[in-house]
Amino acid sequence: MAKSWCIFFIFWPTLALAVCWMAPAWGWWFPGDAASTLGARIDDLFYLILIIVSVVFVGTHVGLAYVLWRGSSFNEPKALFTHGSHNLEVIWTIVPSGILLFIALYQMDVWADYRVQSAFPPEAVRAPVAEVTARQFEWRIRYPAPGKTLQLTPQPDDLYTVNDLHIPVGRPVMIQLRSDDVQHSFFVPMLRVKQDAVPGLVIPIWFDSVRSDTYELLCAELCGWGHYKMKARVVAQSDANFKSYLAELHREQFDDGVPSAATESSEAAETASKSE
Amino acid sequence: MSVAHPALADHSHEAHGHHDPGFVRKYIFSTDHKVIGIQFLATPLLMLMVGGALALGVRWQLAFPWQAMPILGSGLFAAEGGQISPETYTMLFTMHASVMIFLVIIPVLAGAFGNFLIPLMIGADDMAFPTLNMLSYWFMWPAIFFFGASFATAGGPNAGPAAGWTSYPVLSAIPDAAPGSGPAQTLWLFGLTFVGVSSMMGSVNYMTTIINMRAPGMTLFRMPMTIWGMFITAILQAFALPVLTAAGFMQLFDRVRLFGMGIHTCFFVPAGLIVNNADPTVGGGHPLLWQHQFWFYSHSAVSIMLLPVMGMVSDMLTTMCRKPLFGYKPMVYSLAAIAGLGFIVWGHHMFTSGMNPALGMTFMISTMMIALPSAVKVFNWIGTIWGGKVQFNTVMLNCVAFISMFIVGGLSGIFMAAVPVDIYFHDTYFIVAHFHYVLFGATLFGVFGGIQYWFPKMFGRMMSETLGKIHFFLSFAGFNCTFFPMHLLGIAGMPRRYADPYLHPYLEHLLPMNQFMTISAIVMGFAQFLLLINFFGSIFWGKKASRNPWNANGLEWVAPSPPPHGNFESVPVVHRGPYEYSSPLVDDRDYLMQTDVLPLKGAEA
Amino acid sequence: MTDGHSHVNYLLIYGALCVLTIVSALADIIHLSSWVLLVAIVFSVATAKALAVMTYFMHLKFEGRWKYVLLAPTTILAAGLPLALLPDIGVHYYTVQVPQQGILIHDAHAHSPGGKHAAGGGHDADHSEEGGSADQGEHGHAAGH
Amino acid sequence: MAHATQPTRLRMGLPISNAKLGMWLFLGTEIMFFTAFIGTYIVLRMGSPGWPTSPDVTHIRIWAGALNTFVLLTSSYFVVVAHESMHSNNFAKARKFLWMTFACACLFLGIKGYEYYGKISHDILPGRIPESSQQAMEKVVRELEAVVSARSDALLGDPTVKEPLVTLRDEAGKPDVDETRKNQISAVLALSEQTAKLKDDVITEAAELEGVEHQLAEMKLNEQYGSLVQGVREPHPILYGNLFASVYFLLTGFHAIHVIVGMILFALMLKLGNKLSARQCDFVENAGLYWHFVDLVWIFLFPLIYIV
Ligand code: HEA
Ligand code: HEA
Ligand code: CUA
Ligand SMILES: [Cu+2]
Repeated sequence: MAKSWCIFFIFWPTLALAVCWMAPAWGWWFPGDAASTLGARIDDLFYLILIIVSVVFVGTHVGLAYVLWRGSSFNEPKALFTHGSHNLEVIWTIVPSGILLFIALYQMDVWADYRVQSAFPPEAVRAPVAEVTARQFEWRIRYPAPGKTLQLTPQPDDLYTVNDLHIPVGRPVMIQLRSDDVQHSFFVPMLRVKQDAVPGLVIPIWFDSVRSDTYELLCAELCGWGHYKMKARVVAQSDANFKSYLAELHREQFDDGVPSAATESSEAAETASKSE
Repeated sequence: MSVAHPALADHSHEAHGHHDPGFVRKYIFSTDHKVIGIQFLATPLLMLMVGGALALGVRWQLAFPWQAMPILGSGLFAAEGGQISPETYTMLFTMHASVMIFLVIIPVLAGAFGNFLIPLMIGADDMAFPTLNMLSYWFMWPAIFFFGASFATAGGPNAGPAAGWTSYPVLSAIPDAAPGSGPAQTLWLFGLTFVGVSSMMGSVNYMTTIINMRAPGMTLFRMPMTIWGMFITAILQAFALPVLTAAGFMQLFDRVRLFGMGIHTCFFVPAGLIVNNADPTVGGGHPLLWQHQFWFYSHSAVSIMLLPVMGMVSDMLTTMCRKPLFGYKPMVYSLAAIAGLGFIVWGHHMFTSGMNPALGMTFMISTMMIALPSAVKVFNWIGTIWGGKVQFNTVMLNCVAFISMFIVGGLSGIFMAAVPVDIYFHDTYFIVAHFHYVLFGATLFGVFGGIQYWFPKMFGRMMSETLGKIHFFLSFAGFNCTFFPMHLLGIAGMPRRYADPYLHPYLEHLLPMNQFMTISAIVMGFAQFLLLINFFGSIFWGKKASRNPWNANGLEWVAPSPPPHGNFESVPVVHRGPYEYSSPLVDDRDYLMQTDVLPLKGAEA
Repeated sequence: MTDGHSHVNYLLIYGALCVLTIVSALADIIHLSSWVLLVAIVFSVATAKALAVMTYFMHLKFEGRWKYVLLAPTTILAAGLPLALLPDIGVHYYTVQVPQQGILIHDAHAHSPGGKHAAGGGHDADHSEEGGSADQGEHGHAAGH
Repeated sequence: MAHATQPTRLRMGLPISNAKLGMWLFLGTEIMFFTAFIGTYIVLRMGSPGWPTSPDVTHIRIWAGALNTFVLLTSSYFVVVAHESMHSNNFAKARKFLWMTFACACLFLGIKGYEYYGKISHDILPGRIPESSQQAMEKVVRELEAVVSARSDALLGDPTVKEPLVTLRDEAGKPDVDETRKNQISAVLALSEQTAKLKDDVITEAAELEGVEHQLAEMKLNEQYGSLVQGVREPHPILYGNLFASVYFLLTGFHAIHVIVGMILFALMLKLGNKLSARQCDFVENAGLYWHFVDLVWIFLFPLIYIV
């Protein structure tokens, strides 16, 4: 009976490893390869930790199974009388601390590149693409007028959309994240981007998309009953397409059928395309 | 044993004046730590059922979204035609977590085992402040009442507290923000305050007792690990909890519009928000302030939810392996280190919250470091089993499950401790997997083992091994089938707290997996009935237990089972540490109790 | 054990405490030129008073070494918690919206146009005067819709 | 009487009684409790772009704080003396000093109450302070409207009437209304008219703070309805005032609660009257420790709130 319990305890870790091994094939894994450069680095880090952790997991469980197995067939009247070993204690304090320090230091620059404002790519900082304002339960997006740069306060010629964020592909972009009501979180799984939108703060985040694609944007911080349906899309498109998208937006927004305004806006669009 | 009773009763009368306490004083408003401990055990066990039922509601929605719940649905969610509305869903997991954490795990560890074991294990006749102890139990009930009442507030079935157990403002601080942020949230905060007061009274009591009431010879480094766990937990609780209580008050004052005069504070609410089309908020507070204060307590709380079990498991393991604890002092120091580091890692819950990145870096390093003492513990447990004469009874099985599950849960913590990886994993099911592994997998299995182990001391009867093993098997298998796949869901990017993840195309294919998990959860849930049957059944029909059924060393096994009022026939004198199993100093048996005087004058059973 | 301290002159301690209180009140009344100096003075005085109360009135002077074991962790935590909150709430890493004045406050280093940054509590009374006259009309959201 | 304070020889542990140890540990938790509050104050204040500090605006009076500090220090001294008298078995003296401590606590609360009154009468209450001129003006309008509706309800004697002003106007138009009532009604009507005009100005953001102030002053002088609006407060925006008021009431309020708890402890002793005996020695000592802690908190609150 005792032996079968040992087998029981080794069965589960084995099963777990097997499931993890098969999971990517069955689709229970990342939603596609990371579509951003930072995302790729995050994934690399994940796999690195996965390896370390798997080794530890297997090691400890093999150890556990071994001592259990031995203990189950222990026939002497008395168990081993020992109060521990100083050397072992030192070893298994130092070795994990080495591993952990390695992980800790190794990841620092990914974090720094991602979050520390002074490390942001300058070209992204110079011209933030949009301001994304979260509210229950939608994402409001404000672009600067073509040819202008985004201001922290709204300008009369700003462009607005809802639940539809377009970004140029292939280069770092920065958005200003804010919230109008409660806390939300800007989460694009495919890009491995996540940042909470905190009421009262304007938080810049940067990311890029290595391919033209449409991604899902979700809310990852509980914001009320509609939290689960606060979805939007992020469209990464070529610079040209992005420009024409903005121009189109501009036309839609300012073309109220009165000729003068229309000309004005098309002029603006023209100047925008010229100033490339 | 029945012979011993009258004599002991006399003894205790001397100390407490001549009057019979009567039924109410003896069993209900009792000041006896053992009765309080048992009350503290029974209540959370029932609350486990409540919390579990709420969890099954959550699971139902995840597996069969928007489908009417069979049998129960028509009664509970009649308004929505038996289906769970999104408001209800948020309320379900909020209350699930609140009940599980505040009414199950924390009370069962400190309240039940702490109360029952501390005086027994250190050789005291009772707690330092018995009346305070009683109050600490009875302050649980207002908490239960308020948590319960928050389900039934004005606004119908949808208006339960729904800001998550973390209760982040602004959502929780502005009544307009969600249906559940109305009166229900206020009641929830009342409940939290009472839990806080209860724990605070308990922790002061435990610390005083452990410092000042130890039997002669019981030096600090002769204390069993359980006592160390309880002691350090009490310290954590005493110094971390007040911060949460304070923050809770602040949130309360932010919420209530005093006397309808619009008097309300604004600690967590910045100015100018327009929530749900109401007027812009006044204020100038900062939402992150709450998060810091909440996690300052709540991360310490994860140590509170772990350290006592770590101690208990150490004690049970040594008994079941007939071996001294491997590395007693490192075990003590690592407990202390987990607690000490536990105070300075709270920021790892806020990596993506808009915290200053430099702080994020600091918290990442301290979080990584907390794995070190955990590693020491894990390796020492394995070392303890190594070379032991292992007895595969229910207690041991639960202990091994504890170690194994703690490793899994702890290792998944390493992923999240790595800040960049947490950017992706934060608020996905990976987190849910992590904390169920540590909370249920580790803590609850430890508790199951502890119940089985100390039951004979509590009631003088043994619990059934067969039932215990079946319960263990079903719980363990069900648990892993339910929660292991959550790691994969998390990797697949499924956010937590989603009433309907399948709205998002990239998550659609996860439905079958969720259904499998739900079925496993139901199996595991119903397995808990076995625990109840075993527990309550054994009180009446269990095999009679001797004083020391496990041939263990601790002081609690010196007292009769169950111990009378006043615990010990005479003040025990301690001669050695609690882990002298298989000592070569005695030849006819493999244990050497803390009170034994060498050479033994012949074996007593 | 309680006999040891019966010859403490409590009246003297009490007198010292009163004098210290007067010192800190005076420090405020004479309008020191530097706010930092004022803070330094009043908090040194407060600490001195606290220590006096603890050592003599609360008899800590006559207690065993447990007093350090008990008080050290609380003191460290009590000092550490505000310090840890400081980088997030005391100074701002990110831009803050302050709609009262229709301004945005930039992170700790930069000043946004029109915004006024007064990290460090701003002792000068003119803040409140400013409150009386500032904000002509620019009310509500910086981020209007 | 070296009784309970002496731990039994049969125990390990510290040479102090359980009660005293427990009290010290409890004080440890209390330190953390107030740390949370005081820490909140410090960081929120540092993070705030401005903090109202001028006494004219905040109605914080340093003399009140200083006086209260003296009162608490004095009470602390009394407690020490009371405890000492308990030890030398001079229970009458102890009782006298306990009474004096209690009186000091009452005095403290009295001064505190006076301060609160000053705040409340200027409506310096969290959540009610206008933080911009616009909000201040809106608040004046709100208060005026409240006066109108309260007055008209009073005149009608029936708060359920849908449109009280219309009803009143109709009534005033009737011939058989007696003169005083007619005057009262027309006062309300005039006031409501004036209020509506002001409101128009304010919500279109055309009004200026000074203008509104001026108008309000004029309204107060108006012989028809001036008496009605005497209670309406001048528009006084306090920039970032709500957070200030929140913190102020939080800190002083929780401190006051602690004072009250301390008073209850002393009251328990005083209730014993001349039955006070050596058995209460420990209790007095612990109550004293608690009281000193309350004093300690105030020692820090005083500079934090009243000075810096
Ligand atoms: C008992 C409860 C408990 C315990 C013990 C832990 C232990 C740990 N937790 Fe967990 N945690 C929770 C309960 C717990 N946690 C809860 C409830 C939440 C979510 C709250 C919410 O949001 O609702 C959470 C969330 C949480 C987060 C936030 C995730 C997020 O929301 O984004 C993080 C991030 O760092 C984290 C990390 C860790 C780490 C590093 C440990 C470490 O202490 C683990 C250490 C243990 C080991 C590592 C295993 C044993 C060691 C070895 C075998 C040695 C060798 C190992 C190596 C060399 C790697 N936890
Ligand atoms: C100790 C803590 C603890 C425990 C034991 C559990 C136990 C369980 N939890 Fe827990 N859970 C949390 C703490 C805990 N949880 C926390 C802190 C959260 C985060 C909440 C938040 O986001 O705010 C959470 C969130 C959470 C979620 C995520 C919800 C979401 O984010 O959308 C899910 C989903 O599957 C879940 C499931 C379960 C299940 C199936 C169990 C099972 O193990 C329960 C098994 C037990 C039983 C089922 C009891 C037995 C009952 C009966 C036998 C009665 C049967 C009665 C009927 C069927 C009517 N939990
Ligand atoms: Cu927005 Cu969740
Ligand atoms: Cu944590």
